[in-house]
Amino acid sequence: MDVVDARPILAPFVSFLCAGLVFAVGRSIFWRRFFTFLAAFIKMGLVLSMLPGTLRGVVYVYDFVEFTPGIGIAFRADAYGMFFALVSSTLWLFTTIYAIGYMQGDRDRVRFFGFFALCVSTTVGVAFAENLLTFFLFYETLTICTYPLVVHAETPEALRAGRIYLTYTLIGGGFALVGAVMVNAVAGTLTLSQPGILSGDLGTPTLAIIFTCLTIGFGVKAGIMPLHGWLPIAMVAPTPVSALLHAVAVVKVGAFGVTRVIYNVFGVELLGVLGFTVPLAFLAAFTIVASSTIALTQDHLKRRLAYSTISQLSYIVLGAALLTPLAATAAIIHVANQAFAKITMFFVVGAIARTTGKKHVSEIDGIAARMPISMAAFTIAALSFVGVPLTAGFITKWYLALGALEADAWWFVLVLIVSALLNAGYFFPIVHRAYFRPAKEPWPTLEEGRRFETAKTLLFPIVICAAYVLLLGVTAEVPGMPFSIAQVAVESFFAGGGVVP
Amino acid sequence: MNAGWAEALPWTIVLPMVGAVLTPAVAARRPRLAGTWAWGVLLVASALASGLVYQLATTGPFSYDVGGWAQPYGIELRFDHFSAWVLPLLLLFVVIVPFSWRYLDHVMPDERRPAFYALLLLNAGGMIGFCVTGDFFNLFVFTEVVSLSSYALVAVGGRGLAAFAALKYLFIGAVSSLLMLFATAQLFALTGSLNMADVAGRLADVGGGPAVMVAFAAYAVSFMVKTAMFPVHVWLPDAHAIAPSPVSAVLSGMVVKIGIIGMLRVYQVFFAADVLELGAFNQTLVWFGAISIVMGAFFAIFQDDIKLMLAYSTISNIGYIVLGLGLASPYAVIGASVHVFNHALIKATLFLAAGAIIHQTGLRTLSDLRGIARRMPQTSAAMAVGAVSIVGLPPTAGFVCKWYIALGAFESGQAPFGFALVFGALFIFIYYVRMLNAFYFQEPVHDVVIEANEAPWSMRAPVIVLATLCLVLGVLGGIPLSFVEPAVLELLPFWGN
Amino acid sequence: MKPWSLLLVLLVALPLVVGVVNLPPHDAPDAPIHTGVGVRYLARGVEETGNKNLVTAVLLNYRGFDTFFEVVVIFTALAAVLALPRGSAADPGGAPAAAAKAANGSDIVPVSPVVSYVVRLMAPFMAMFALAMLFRGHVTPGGGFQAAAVFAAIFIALGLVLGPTRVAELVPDDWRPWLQGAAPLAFALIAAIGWRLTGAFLGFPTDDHTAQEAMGLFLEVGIALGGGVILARLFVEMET
Amino acid sequence: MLLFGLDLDYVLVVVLFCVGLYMLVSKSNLLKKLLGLNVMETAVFAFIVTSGMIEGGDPPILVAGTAAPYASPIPQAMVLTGIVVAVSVTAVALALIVQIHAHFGTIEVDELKELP
Amino acid sequence: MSDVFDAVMLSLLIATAVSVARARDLLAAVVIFSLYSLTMTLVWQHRGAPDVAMTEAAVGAGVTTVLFLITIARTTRREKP
Repeated sequence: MDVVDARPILAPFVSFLCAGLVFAVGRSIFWRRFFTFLAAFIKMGLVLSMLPGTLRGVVYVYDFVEFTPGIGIAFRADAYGMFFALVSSTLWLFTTIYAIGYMQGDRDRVRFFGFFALCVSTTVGVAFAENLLTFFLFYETLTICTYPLVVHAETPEALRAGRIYLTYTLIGGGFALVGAVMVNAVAGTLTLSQPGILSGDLGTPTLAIIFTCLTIGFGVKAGIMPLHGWLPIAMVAPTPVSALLHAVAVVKVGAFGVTRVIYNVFGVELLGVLGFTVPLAFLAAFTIVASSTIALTQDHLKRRLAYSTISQLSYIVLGAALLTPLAATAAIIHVANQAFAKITMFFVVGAIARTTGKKHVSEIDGIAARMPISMAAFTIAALSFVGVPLTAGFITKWYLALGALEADAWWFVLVLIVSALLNAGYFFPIVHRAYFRPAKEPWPTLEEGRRFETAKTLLFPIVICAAYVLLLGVTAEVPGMPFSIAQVAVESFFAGGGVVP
Repeated sequence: MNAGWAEALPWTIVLPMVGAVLTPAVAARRPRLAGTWAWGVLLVASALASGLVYQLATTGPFSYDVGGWAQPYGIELRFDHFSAWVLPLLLLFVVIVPFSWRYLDHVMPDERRPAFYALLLLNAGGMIGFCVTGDFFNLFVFTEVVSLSSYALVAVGGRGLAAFAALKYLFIGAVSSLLMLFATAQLFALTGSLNMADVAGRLADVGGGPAVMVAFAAYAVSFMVKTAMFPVHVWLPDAHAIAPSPVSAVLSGMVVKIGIIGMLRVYQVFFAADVLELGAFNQTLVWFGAISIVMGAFFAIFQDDIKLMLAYSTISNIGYIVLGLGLASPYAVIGASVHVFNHALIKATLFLAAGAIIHQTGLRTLSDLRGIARRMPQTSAAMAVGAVSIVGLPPTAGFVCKWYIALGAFESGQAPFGFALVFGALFIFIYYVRMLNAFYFQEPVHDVVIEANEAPWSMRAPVIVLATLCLVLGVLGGIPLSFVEPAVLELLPFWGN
Repeated sequence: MKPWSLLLVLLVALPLVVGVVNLPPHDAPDAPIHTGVGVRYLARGVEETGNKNLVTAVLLNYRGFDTFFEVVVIFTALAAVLALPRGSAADPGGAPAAAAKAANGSDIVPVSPVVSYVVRLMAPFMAMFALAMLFRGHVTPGGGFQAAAVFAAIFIALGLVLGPTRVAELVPDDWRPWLQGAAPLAFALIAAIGWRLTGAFLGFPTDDHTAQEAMGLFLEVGIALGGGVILARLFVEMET
Repeated sequence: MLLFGLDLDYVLVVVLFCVGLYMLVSKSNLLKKLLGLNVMETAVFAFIVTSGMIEGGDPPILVAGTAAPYASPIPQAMVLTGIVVAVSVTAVALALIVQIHAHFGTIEVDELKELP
Repeated sequence: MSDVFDAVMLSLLIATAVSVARARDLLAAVVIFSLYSLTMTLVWQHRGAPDVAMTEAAVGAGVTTVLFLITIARTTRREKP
């Protein structure tokens, strides 16, 4: 049942305020850090305070402003929104710690941290959007706020990456706008609170146009194959940006959008009848396999991770496209699993680049001797991606396989197996080189008085995220943990029909 | 006999006029006093205007008979929801005038300031009168006041080139005013009255002959020229680019809207009389609107001079509004009418910010102004906010209207125009990305840019206020929308849906 | 003959002809013009406004608002000319152009004595005619503008003969900005008085004829003076 | 007066309007263009006053010498205002032309177009 | 009789307008234009509009022509072909 509460708008507003303060008073390093941390903790507190309610099925709603009857900006913290907000606010905390360590002595840090806070505020805004208008509003603002971060280095190729990024995302934004407006025109309402607001008798051609526009619109950011071009190029951004944005915030917003379209705009029954999701599922499967194969060939560490992100995202799209409760659970839970695992990897790659200056797979032979803890975390994350039990990745693959069988699309299970092998194909060589290859030339030894391999601020988030990967893997059935929120979300999506596990 | 604030209606028009006439007298001794005098007059006028809007909000549209003569015999001033545009118009003037105090230092010698501020006040008064009058011939007279002051304001800045651009503007503007006068005379010959409401009544029993059609066509063409729509937009880019920045902000933001408000007035009359079948005309409006969007954006991309590019983007945004009007569906017209205000606000931000940069560095082209953001952070930030909002990206004011016009397009079944609307505008963002890159992410080339310091406070404050308004209205866009809605719904039954 | 411009002219001309031809015949007594709003002006115009010349009645009383802003348009023209940068490219400061300076230093363009004598002789009679037109305006054709034009004609004629600077001295400097705005200020004043008397902006009291007469006359004088000074000033500004 | 069924006065007014428009559009000399504009303006005023005429009507001045039917006073008031507006526009245009000549040394549009 | 007067006056008007267009010398063009205004004054007078006639004569023919003459004095007198 809906409870009117200000917290869904306070969460995005907190980091918006923090961005304002950072821009205003950013010159002094202390105040900048103080405000960023304060905002991170308050946001975490707000989201966690709403968690018990969500688990009990309470939905916090807040209508902010009404343009004309039926069209306005409103916030709604339903289970799925809460799940995504929880993931992104926890990761924002860790990434801030990491960014402070990583950006030491870099230039324009005021601009960096200001826009960084803005991006997260829009991500949480997307999570809590009650209707498509608010969703689109935060979706496009995210594009604008990430542009300065992508071109942060101000080098010619950074500008080129920024331009490509904007072209892709703005054209995508255009399609999303057209789709959203058509939904508003055709369905009369924009709300995302119902398990589906479009009706079958609107005629398949219109529905087809709406579905394609929305999927292209959100698919650009979800990195579905033909639209993924910007992601590898955007890796030129500093690592904290790649970590949080291109592994968590920006791409997940796209995947979140696709799932919202499937579950809340069209609804499971209508799509089952129309069958639009079948081609989408095939496209997702193709993306998984194709991007994994490309990842094999990438020597640059961050680009390899980028292609792995593209393939992992399509897991979520595939799960949603299968239209069965189990697959839906897998899709939602994978949002968290992939986030924590991928962010650990990016942190590790960033730490390696920061301490030893090595950026390529071929250059990191025997690094485990020099940076044991980081490489251990990297291995855990790699295991999670391959889907080894006890790690988060395993749960997704397990439920995804069950979902595929439930949707009697057995060949998807084959795709999962192939992709697991491919994941192993491009992650294990890294682990192998790190541990079992002798170092080509001796690694720069620890400066005296330094007990850990890299700066504490870099190491601490790596360890925490790796722990999370394991925690998520183990605590699937424990109530109160992310998995249970996913189940509450799936209940709301499949309120109409289908069995819930 | 008139409700509370209605008494102030004629005085709101007359006040800027009398202020303008007195400016040379007041500032005879100290020319720089003219700026403060003009600002004072505009402040008082906007106070009156807010009283009028308050009256409109409480008791609905009201009218005022000048000279005490009953409705069709004297001149009637009618204040309805569309004329509520007077208040934001005056508030924009109140923000622009302080900007011009310091800006005029490099534009004209001091002794010509009183004449400049007189022209600015006359322009404001003329536009207020235009939005408020309920009499066709009075409409013509106010158009002349506005146009004549605009021709002069364009030529005030530069030397021969500005005069040539102003003269081109004058010739096309005069021809369009003549067409308006011809249409007024035609309607007078057909109905024997000049009062809009009365003409609507009498036109109904005159029936829809070719003469009525020609009268409407003459009005339509005249307003299309005034609002620089696609086929007749040639005069706008040079005129708005050469004019001093505060003048360009006034011209692009408000004077160009005269055509739109005129078209709405003419719609009201011809549809109350219900004598014309308007499907074909709406369709041409939609086509011209769409072409204006794409064409304006397309030309804007190739300009290197900031102000010339902003002038072309005005054509593109006018295309928005005309497309909205042509679609004739409730949401589209609401979006178009509110975009009249939003575009004025955004364009004022952009022109004033560009003006501040030109004032500080003397450079106008993008390639020269590389790396300006380091030295002029606040002005460049305002420029960035303006750039994002002119394309209509979400957090800003431009987005809400774009959503409504697109909604109207899809609701009235003209989907291709919805697509044209959304993607046509993205063209222009290519230029803005180039601009933002040049400002923020490239090293300065000229040393004048390297040591440029932030604009003086009297120029920076208006720019910052306008930029914050652009952002705030993106979220609180509801206020103007819900304000205009009753007027549009009252107008729409005549559009046959 | 330029084909393109001919085409454009025809494109504009044809609809106008179609529109104009379908109007009721131009001097038909039953045309809507003569049966519309005009009937009341013809029937009750004289006793309501006290003006026998109905055109002046309509101009000043019924549709006084139009004339108010028409006078403002004239002032705009003057403000425009004053605001424009003057002077040639050579001395952009707007200093009086050297060309006007005649050889003998004073700015009189050499004019034959016959012309200057005739002009100086005619000046008072022209002034007399202007005043007549002004004060008889509410009875016979004439009124503010015509008087203004004749006053301006006197200024311009004398200016040509005696040189513009000498004529400029006729209007004392610190009076000039006020005189320039005489017409709109007169209208504003009358509007205020009308508002006080009849409660309506620019309202003439229909019963009290003397007040009507006085206010009408005040407006006429305002327009004549204001218009005259503006037109003369236009001449002086364009000349230098 | 009717000529092949058309109202001659009105048609001649439109012809006058077209002569003015042609002058404005085709002539390259700015002064000639302005003269064309003035001709167009007087043409529209002619149209307004002609529409206010009445058969054998006297001027609307109710003194001894005149008798009904009277020409309608409103068009005449409109034209009076129109003439004054036309003069103001012409004055501004002439000031601009002087400015252009002072700066470019020519007032021919063809030559002005070639200048930078 | 008055119709004939009308027709003659209007055709004279059009003739003067055309000759203004064709005149090469700008001074001649302006003079013909003032003639055009004076003819227009006669037309107004005939159509029962004395007020307009006087204004046209004074303002139309008088002031406009003088302003044009001043401009010609400040610019060029010949129209280049």
